Amino acid sequence: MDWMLLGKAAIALGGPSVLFGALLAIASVRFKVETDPRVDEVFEALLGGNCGACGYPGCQPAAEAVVKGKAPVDVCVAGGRPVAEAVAKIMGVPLQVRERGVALVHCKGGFNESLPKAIYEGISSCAAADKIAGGWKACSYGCLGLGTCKAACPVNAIIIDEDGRRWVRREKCTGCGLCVEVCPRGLIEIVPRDQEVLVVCNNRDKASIAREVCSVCCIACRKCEKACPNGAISIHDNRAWIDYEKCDQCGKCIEVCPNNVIVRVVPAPVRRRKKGKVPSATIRKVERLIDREIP
Amino acid sequence: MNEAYRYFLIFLGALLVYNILLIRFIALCAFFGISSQVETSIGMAMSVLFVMTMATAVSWIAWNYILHPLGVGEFLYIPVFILIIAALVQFVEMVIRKISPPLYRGMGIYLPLITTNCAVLAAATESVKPGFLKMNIAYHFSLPEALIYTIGVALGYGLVIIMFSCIRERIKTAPIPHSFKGIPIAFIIAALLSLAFMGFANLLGI
Amino acid sequence: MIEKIRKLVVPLTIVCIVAALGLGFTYGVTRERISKQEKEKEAEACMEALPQVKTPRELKESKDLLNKAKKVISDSKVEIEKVFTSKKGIVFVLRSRGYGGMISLAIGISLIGEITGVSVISHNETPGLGANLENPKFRKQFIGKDKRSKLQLGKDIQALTGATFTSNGVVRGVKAALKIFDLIKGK
Amino acid sequence: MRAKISIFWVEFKKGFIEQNPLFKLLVGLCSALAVSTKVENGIFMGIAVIFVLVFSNAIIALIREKIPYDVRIPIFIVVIASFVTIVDLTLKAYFQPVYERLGVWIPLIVVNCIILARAEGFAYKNPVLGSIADGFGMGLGYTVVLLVMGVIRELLGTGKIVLFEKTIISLSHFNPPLIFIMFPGAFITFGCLMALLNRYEARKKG
Repeated sequence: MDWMLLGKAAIALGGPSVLFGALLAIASVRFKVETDPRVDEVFEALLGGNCGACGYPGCQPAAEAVVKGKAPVDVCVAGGRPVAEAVAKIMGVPLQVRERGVALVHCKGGFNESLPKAIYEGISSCAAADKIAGGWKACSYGCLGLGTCKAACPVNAIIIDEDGRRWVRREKCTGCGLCVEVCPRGLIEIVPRDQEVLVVCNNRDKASIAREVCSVCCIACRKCEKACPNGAISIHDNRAWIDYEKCDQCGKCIEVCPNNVIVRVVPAPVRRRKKGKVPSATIRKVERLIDREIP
Repeated sequence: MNEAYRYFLIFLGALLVYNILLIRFIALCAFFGISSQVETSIGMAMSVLFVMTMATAVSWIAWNYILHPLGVGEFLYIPVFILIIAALVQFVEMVIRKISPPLYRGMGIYLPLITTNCAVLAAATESVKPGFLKMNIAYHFSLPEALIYTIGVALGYGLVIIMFSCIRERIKTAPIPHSFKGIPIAFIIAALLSLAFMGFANLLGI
Repeated sequence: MIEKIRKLVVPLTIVCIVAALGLGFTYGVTRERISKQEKEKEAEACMEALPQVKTPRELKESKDLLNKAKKVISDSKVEIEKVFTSKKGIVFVLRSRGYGGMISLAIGISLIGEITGVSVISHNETPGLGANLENPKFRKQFIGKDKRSKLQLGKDIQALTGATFTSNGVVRGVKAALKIFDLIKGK
Repeated sequence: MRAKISIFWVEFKKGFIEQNPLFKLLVGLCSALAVSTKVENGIFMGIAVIFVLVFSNAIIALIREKIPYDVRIPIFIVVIASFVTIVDLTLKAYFQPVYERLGVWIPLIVVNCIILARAEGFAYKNPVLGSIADGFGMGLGYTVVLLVMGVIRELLGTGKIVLFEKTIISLSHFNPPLIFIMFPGAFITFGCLMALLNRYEARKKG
């Protein structure tokens, strides 16, 4: 055995290690940045995908914001309740589940209801389609149905069916609002989760124009406004608006609406699968369209 | 050979002909994660340039004044260099965090990623053990040559990652087969870019 | 401060020293085998290049000739490493630039200045293309060539398919060996 | 005992399937793309990576309570580098031809992101047995991908598969597209494999 070699090896690796160890030690004292140890703990608890759905540039800034008290403990949208519980435990505060809203697309018109004015064959992006001559739809307010919101959704809560209509799976939607930002027509709104009666049209043209381009649009007829016992509905910009604070969801407006623009959205009943029985593709498809409208 | 011309050849070879990402396949790990946005790519490219230059300088000194004279370079170069890189990266992170928070926000968050960036170790090793990367440069680098070489490598890394992220940002709206969306199409782009970079082979006889 | 330094430095240094000792030990165990293997490989290649030589003992490394050779070599893409002499001829061990890096070659030249063989010690060429230089068919083309041969790719020498850089590298090495032989043979 | 075995199995399976380092975590790409030109390379590289992963995970899990937080990365990386050097020297001494082909990728196992990521993310927080299982599963997941890519690339690129100097499969009347064994081929193969996996998973989900 070559003892000299071993000694030299120990010096060659040990020397730098002493040097750099000391360097790091000095740096960790001299350049210490006061950080709350909870930041790291919270960071560990978050989902760690850096998805940005919470509105912070990444999980680390979000964790810092939570510890500083700037963000609530349920900041992690994608992580949902389990993560919120873990964060609340670290922060030592009781978890108050802030009821998150749910996304709503303010347009009901699919291919069958809303008239096209041109055939669009460009890239599959609403923003691009919107830029070309104001979109392919005759209605200049309606949904273009190319699925930019669907692509933006981190939890796959948005579905576009064969008729070009949009559905939001309410049980999946976390109300993060990423879809709101990407919609070039500003059709998506985060509404309170317990709000069931909703206006699903954003057309602000006069009735005469609106009626020509779409069979399911708001024509500002004011019937709902009159029918509402609480004065929760108002008409401006040629469409109906519901004040969610005042609305008691009685559904009288739904009955009078001539174009079925006001609808009640209810969660579909949860079906229980029998063990060992895998539903066929078609059945599963139906199941996915969880939110149905009751006109 | 003219001194300046030799420097130029070393630089060009590192930058294009033996591009560290597309021809040598080094440092791909963080590449696909980072390159989805132009902004992060620029941050990463800058941090790589900074860390790589520093790591090479220190490794060069360690090799020529410690490892080689002691005759233990043959089996200790990996631990020593990687120790140097890891410690340096951590040190720089601490210092930047304290001294300049804006710089830290722009660059600091990429620093931990760089410890495991193969490019830094590879460039540091190449500059003292020629032939490590099969760079066709058959002599020992002097310190300025090592630095020029490293800067070339780092700029080559930056060039590709920024170019690549621009392409990826544009391709986000393109109609791509569903299965290929996201990372798989990025690999296909990388293949095409790699083909293009193969065209630099034997440029100026490097 | 001192406490902190002690707390960080001691574990790091202990780990490093243990690692260094372990590696030193492994190196001590493997070193001889590595150098033996390298020598064997080189000797085998040299014997293949100069088939008249039957045992490695007949080959003698000549530092003197190596220094002379280094002086006369003019091609920057070729680097001469060793020169072996024997009663039957000379073997040059040199590295020439290929596509994937330096190709390490052993080139045997008989006393009358004819190539007796070219063998590859190590290379890093593309598998399936440049790596075909391991194929004896390609290398046998050089046997019998001397300084008068032009060694043009495509005419005298059939290049490897799809691997012009590699073929060029080998040809360049052979040319350099012939040139060195020519310049130093008188001395 | 049974509990221990089941922990072992869970950690093992996780690395192998659910969190396959290459396809799911996108780490360790560099070496996987570079050495998968031959099936044989894949086997040796896989063994080397498994060896380093298992032993470094075990050692780190063993001493994890003694490692101060501030120098954990340098310590991890020195431990890893030591095992890598052991592999490096052993291959050099006993498997010379393989060593030459794998070349730079053996030393670069040090910076293979899989290993440091597992050391920091798993072994630093978990006991020895689980860490070994984790290392083994991750390493095996890596190896399997390497082998699959090796088979595709070698078969398509050279028209035959040669394993330990024996031709296993040979496609006659087949003019192999060389691109598969060159650099872009690696990207293309990997991108397509990933797309296939995406498609399979999308199908499974319905």
